[in-house]
Amino acid sequence: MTPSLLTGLLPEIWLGLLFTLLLVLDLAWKEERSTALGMVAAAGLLPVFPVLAWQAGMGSHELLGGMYRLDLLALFFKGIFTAAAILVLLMTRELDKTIPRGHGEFYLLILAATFGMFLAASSAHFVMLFVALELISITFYVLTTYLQNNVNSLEAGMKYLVLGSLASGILLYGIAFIYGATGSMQLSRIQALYSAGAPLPVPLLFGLFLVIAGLLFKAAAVPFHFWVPDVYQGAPTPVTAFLSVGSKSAGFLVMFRVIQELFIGQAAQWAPLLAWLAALTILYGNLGAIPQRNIKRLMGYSSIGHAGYLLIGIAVASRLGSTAVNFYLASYLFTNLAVFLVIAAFSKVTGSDEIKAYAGLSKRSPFLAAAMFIALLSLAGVPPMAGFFGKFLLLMGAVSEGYIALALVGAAAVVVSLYYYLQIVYTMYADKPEDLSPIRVSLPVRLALWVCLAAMLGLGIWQGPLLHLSLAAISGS
Amino acid sequence: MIHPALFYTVSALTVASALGVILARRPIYAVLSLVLVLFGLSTLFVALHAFFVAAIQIVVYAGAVLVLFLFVVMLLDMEPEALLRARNKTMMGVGILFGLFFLGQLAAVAKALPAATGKPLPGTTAAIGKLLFTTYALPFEAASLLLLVGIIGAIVLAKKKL
Amino acid sequence: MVTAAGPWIILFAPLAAFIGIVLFGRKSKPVSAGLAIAGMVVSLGFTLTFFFHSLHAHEAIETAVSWVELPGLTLEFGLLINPAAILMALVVTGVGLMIFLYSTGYMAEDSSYPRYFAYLSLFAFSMLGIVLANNFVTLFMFWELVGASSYLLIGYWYEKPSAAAAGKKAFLVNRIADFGFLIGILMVWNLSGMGGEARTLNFLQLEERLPEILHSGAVAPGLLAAIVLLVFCGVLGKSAQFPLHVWLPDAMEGPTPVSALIHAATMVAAGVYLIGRVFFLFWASPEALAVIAAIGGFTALFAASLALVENDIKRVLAFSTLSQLGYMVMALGLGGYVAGTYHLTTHAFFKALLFLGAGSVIHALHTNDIWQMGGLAKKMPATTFTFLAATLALAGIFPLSGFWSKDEILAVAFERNKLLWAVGTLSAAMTAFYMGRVFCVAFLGKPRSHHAEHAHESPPSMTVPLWILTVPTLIGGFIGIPQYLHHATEAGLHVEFNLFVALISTLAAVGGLGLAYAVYARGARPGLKGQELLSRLAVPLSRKFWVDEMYSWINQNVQQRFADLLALFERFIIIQLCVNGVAKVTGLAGSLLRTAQTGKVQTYAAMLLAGLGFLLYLNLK
Amino acid sequence: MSLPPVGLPHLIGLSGILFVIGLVGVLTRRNILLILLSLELILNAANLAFVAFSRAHGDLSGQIMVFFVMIVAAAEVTVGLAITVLLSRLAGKLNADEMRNLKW
Amino acid sequence: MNPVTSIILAPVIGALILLVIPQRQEGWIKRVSAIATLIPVALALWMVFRFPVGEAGYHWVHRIAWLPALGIQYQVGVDGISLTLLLLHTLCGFTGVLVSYRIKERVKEYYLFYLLLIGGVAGVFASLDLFFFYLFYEMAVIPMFPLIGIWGSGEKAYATMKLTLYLTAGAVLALIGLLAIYAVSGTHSFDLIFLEHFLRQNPIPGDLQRWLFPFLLIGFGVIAPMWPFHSWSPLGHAAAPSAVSMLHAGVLMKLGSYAILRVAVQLLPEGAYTWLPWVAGLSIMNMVYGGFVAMAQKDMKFIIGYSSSSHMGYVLLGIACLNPVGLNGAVLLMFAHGIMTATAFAAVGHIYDQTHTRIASEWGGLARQVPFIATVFIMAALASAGLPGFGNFVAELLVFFASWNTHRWAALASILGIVITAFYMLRAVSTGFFGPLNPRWVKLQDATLFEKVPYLILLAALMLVGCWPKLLLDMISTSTPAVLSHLDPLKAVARL
Repeated sequence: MTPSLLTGLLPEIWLGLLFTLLLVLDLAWKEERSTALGMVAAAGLLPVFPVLAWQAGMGSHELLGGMYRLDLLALFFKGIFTAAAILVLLMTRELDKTIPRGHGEFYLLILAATFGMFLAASSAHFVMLFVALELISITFYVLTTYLQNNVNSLEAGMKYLVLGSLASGILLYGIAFIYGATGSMQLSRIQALYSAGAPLPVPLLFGLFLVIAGLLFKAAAVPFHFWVPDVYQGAPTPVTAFLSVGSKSAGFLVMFRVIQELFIGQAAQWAPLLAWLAALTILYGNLGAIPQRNIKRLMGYSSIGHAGYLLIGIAVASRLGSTAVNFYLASYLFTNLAVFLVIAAFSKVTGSDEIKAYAGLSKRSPFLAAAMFIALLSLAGVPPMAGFFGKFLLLMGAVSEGYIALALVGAAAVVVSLYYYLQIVYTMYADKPEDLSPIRVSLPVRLALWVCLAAMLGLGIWQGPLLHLSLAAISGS
Repeated sequence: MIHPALFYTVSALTVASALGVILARRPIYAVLSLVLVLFGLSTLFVALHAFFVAAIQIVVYAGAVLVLFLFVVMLLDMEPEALLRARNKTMMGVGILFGLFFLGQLAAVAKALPAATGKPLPGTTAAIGKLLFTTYALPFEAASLLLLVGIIGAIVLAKKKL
Repeated sequence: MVTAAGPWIILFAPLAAFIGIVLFGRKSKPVSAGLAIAGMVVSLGFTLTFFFHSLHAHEAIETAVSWVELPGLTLEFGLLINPAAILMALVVTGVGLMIFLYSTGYMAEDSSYPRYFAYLSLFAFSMLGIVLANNFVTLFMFWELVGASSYLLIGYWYEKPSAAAAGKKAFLVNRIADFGFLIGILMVWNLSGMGGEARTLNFLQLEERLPEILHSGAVAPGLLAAIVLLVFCGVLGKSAQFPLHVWLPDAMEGPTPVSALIHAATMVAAGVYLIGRVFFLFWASPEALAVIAAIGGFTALFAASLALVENDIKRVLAFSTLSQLGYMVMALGLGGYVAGTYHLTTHAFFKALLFLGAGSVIHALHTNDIWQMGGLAKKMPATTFTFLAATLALAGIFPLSGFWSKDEILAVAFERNKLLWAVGTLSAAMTAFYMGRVFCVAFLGKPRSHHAEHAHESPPSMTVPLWILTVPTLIGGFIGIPQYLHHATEAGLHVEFNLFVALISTLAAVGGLGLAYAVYARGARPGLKGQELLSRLAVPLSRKFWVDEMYSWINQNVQQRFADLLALFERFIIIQLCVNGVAKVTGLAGSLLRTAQTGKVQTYAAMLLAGLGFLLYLNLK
Repeated sequence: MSLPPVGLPHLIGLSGILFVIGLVGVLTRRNILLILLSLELILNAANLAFVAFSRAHGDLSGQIMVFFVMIVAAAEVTVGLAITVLLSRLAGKLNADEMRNLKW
Repeated sequence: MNPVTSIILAPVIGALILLVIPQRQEGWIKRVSAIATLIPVALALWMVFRFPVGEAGYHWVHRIAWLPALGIQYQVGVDGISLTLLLLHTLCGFTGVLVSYRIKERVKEYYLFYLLLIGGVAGVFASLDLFFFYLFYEMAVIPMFPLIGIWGSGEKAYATMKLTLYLTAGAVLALIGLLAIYAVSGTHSFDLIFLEHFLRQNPIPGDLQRWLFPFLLIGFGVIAPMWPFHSWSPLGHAAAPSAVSMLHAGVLMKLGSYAILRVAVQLLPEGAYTWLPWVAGLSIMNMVYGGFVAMAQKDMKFIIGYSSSSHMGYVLLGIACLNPVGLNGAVLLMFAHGIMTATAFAAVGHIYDQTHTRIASEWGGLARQVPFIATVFIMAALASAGLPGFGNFVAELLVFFASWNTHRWAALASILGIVITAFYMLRAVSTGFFGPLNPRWVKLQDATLFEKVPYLILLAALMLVGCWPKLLLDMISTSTPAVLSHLDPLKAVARL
């Protein structure tokens, strides 16, 4: 069926309504109850899934004069964003105490960022894209700085703001040149201009690389990654988590839209560069993570490493590679959120993010330790966890396109990453704790963790459904 | 497109003011230099038939955004920054080097730009407004949310008590 | 009874006994001894039926099952019965049975008696396997098993470090020898295929093919000699020929019946038996035979000289065994297949008798030192008499069994190589001397210790086997063993009785005994003049020519140093440098990379721009 | 005095100069507020490019983009200034290179 | 239910059941584990008895379409080679559970990881799909980390990390090789059976094979462990708890050589021709170097550990011969050595649990105090030294025969190797078990009747095979021709 404006935009409309509802409730409810708003928001996001599923049957369409695109890729990523938002909202429960004030607004901002991601997923026009990306970015600037009394949080926010705005400026400048070279900012129209194999004119290429640079910044790839460790460490844990899955996914999605969809025929002009960057990013992230002592900072470096893996999928410029990116992002979502859920639950009780504080966690909370163990293994890409299959697909894509050296770098980095992940595991399981008091985990976090665990194992063992979704998302676009 | 005399005069002024933004020791001078830049650009916009944009450049940008800057400068009572030569020379070097390189690239790019094809289409308020409320309705809505986020953010962050 | 199953029963009866003891007899002395003896009786019985059968039917009986069957390699597990095998099996089961019986008395007080009998049965099984095997691989398997069971038996009193060490030494020396043996087997295997047929290790097939292959000229004489000498390596180990003789004297740490069984009658004879078994192969390479004969002769003389000054009764016998084995090897090396095997048989009886006699003495006196004995003739008449009979047989006094077999060897030597004959005769004289010395010191004169004064004759379970073994010792020369053996192989040299040689050797024997009697007979004691003289002259003898010292030096300073060196290499080069080095470098790279993360936002911006510039430069230049 | 006619390259050149000046400002100014100002320069450089291209192509979407950029800039500045105020309140300093708790 | 799938699933299901058993119900935890590992033994034995000797190809194949889009299917089955190794694995797995009954600390987690490990390893041997092959391969590596890290001893932190990283490094390297085969063959299928047939008709170009082979060789060689990538293994053995050492040395190391055989040699025969002579050369280092290093060790587990890596050289040599005898020898040796080394580790573990030292010279005279364990250890030592009657002898003999005419020097080294083995093994026995009893250990407990069971099972298996190798050889030799059938017939002539 052909979607109307209402049915096509239904998820966004629902999100807008939810936003409004929250705004009203925040004003109506007393401060003490405002923490419940997060649960309301999480529950309110749940209906998005069936809506997305329903929309999946509609086929690909452009709405609003080519501003908005409804296709499977967009829906796939909206699913990812929704899931991420729900889990982050559940995680926020653990942080109620640390956030000094403005709980209601916190949830509002998360919803706003989600809204931005939705728009980014569906945007078919550079104007739309820019606004959506800025909506995401600016929301995250605020969220990162949310712990007003915490110098680190402020510093992180400042750095993110400065560097993020710089990247936005570069991105914007790039868009200008694409516009200048093609005379349009409509993606489908630009796509139609160049047939496969035709070389891109210099101005377009110039603009394209500036845009790529701006997007690589979001994706946290070398050499645009410098903000990542600092911001990850300084930001409130749920924000870091959302940043690592939501914002990063958005970056890759847009990169896919802009590079892959538009210029797949000219892959020879950009793919080698991305392959190099992928290798560098993988190495940088994984090597830099080795000496880290703070788990959030370590996750920052790890996140850089994963961005490198994902870049492989873009660089190989094949269906397999793109499928792999989709699969990887979906599995990475649950995996990474599981880690951050544990971090949040742990630091709520102990107040520490230092890795050595995790000593003996398996005795203090077997559940948290086990969840962390499984999640770290999944991050490292060990079967039967979901992370494994994602990496498998990426390496498969690389090898299939003849990027053997790149695949070797990726493979070597698996070993390095296993080293620092397993250091944490060893600390949790084999080291003696200083404090033996058990760690209590609140129900929402417990629930979220179970979801993540189920997803990690489920997607890792029964890869079929997600694989087909990932594949369909590529084919349908 | 534009009369050369106008263009060169305005650009010289604009570039000079832009340099003022990054060189002025006193923050207040820097802000005011930026206002000059905005005015210069607005002039060019008009010359390029982008009337609506030129208008809001003055009204919104210079009139609101930069005033905000001024408020903060006043509020925080900022001290003048150190002299140029006391600043980080490496940074300066990197910046200038990159700048020269970038401009070099840009020169090559500019040469390859397609010749102007379209006939001038005046960017009047009516024309822009019509587009904004039809084709660009969704970004427009998103922009409103963006502003809302900015407001919420500013309040949550900077206000001492909520 | 002479059926296809017969050989299997001979072989497996002791194994069944072993398994029975392990399963049911671990706690009970009578059950374990009973099972072991029953196993031997069954084997002996079946061997005897084969023996009587073979008296009128000379053809070999072969029976085999396919053990490994792969494309290109077929290995059988099979048995081959021919006169030599029957004779050897008779020795093993007959002497073995006597020793088993004797052990029930000798070991009566031992706490792990069942273990002892289990080991004995295992050993008997392995030894019979060597005797009966029809191909090299089966033989090699039992060869190794014999090594292992002797390891267990020598180290039976494992709590004594010297016993444990001796067992280990025996096994290891044999292992070194087997290194060559195994290579030899592999080369034989290749050799067998040179005629174009599928390769085989079966003795009969080899014997059949060898002439053809040699005739075709495909095999260089040097290669053949190498093959033979490699196979002979195995003999060097098992039969303790120089330079691998070192394990045998130490092996005396085991219980005395074990020494009798392993180090007199059976295991050490296995090497000689092996040469006989594949004599067709050895016979084909005269060059190799010459080397073998020389080694045998040298060992005979060398070991005899060591025995001259030894004071431990068992060690004297051990050196004597070495010397006699050297004799046999020399005989075979000279081509005297019958002579060598003949001596092997008679020696088995009288040397076992000597060991058991010595055991009887040790059992009574709890010492091995002959200078702690003396005057036992009156107190232990049965032991004395049987020991004397065996001594005389060993010395080669007419008409005891040793005379005939030794004489045959010397006759062969006389015919083939006068130098070796002289060596043989000299060692015969020395043999007579040291045996005379032992007998005189231990049994004659007055008791020289408290224990010797109160010694009693051993129980019948020990003396009866002595008496039984005396019989073949006395009459072994008249029962037609050489004639019987002629049926076994065509190869080899046949010589007639040579009166001159017999006279000379008898003179040597009598002379040796007489000298010994003259020096030691009357109340001999350690401080005696002759003894003193001899040992002072013979420091090298008492140190056994430092061969042991040399080996242990090599073991400690070459082998172990090399191992330590490699261990250091492993630790520092492989692990520290290569493995940990990679890890260190990786970690270091990480630490270096993180320094880019200065914390200054503008540095970040600058690097971001530098990266962007590089990116643009690469793509737009 | 006859100047060559002003075309697209000139405008792009001006925009590029402004862009670069903005970048240098971001790198060299120490005060966060002034860094934000430099960022505004960058955005304006882009705006000029958009308008120039819009004119060249005879297409209004470039001008609409400028409109949205202004909104974005406004929001960004709001948040940026809030952070600046917060920093001066909490840390008492506004120099970007002095804030380096988070490093390595 | 397909027996092969059941072998893989039984331990995994056992692990799931363990999840719901409370930690304090140790009895039930152990019982469930024992049953979950006993079922595979029974199934493996059943298949061994029912194995259609002489019928080449895979049997009891179980196939489920998994990801058809990528050419991935769940496909398991056995041939003579893999069934032999499955039997080995199930035996070691079951006896390992029994040996682990002494574990006191965190019993539930221990058995959980242990069962997962068992399931993973079984999966590798049974997989007939390259994807699942790799999946199980890595799954088998990871449980080792906590098993050694938590329940291990000595330098466990270093050992477990080194082991995991090393094996993973090998695995990912091999993965790239596997993916390359997938890509290069053009079949877009991971189906091993299909690939075998397809590549027999349409071999990958020789140059490409020579490029790809090292990936698989080194990748799998790390776990084999091929010199110089062996150093993880003795250390890992030493630090691991007994049952894990058993499984690790007994089974895990065989994964590497099995994979080389099954994947590398079978799919890349040209590559095998070029590279296997090098492997034969390296195997010399394994055998001789490993033996000498073992000779310099003082710690019992290190002695056995280096001995293991030394003896795996024989397996590599057997494979490098590329003839039926060598392959049979290699597979048989994998079985025999696995059982033997498991026995030895179990015995050492039994003593270590009470003495808390593994330095042989600190033991002394234990044969008096723990006669059963001593006997077991001596038997294992003799088996390792190649005593007839134990499976090792037959297998090593086959390797000698196979390599004598193909790799003469390596054959000599291998024969020298068993001499060296005898040296250090007997010395270990002498120092540890013979001589007067060290008075510190008068309270040492010998194995109880129950504790004897695993040893008896293992030794019985070892001797059965040693005395009657045809039990397994018939099965193995049914399947070896398939491995060699890819080889160029001209080159395959007379390689024996």
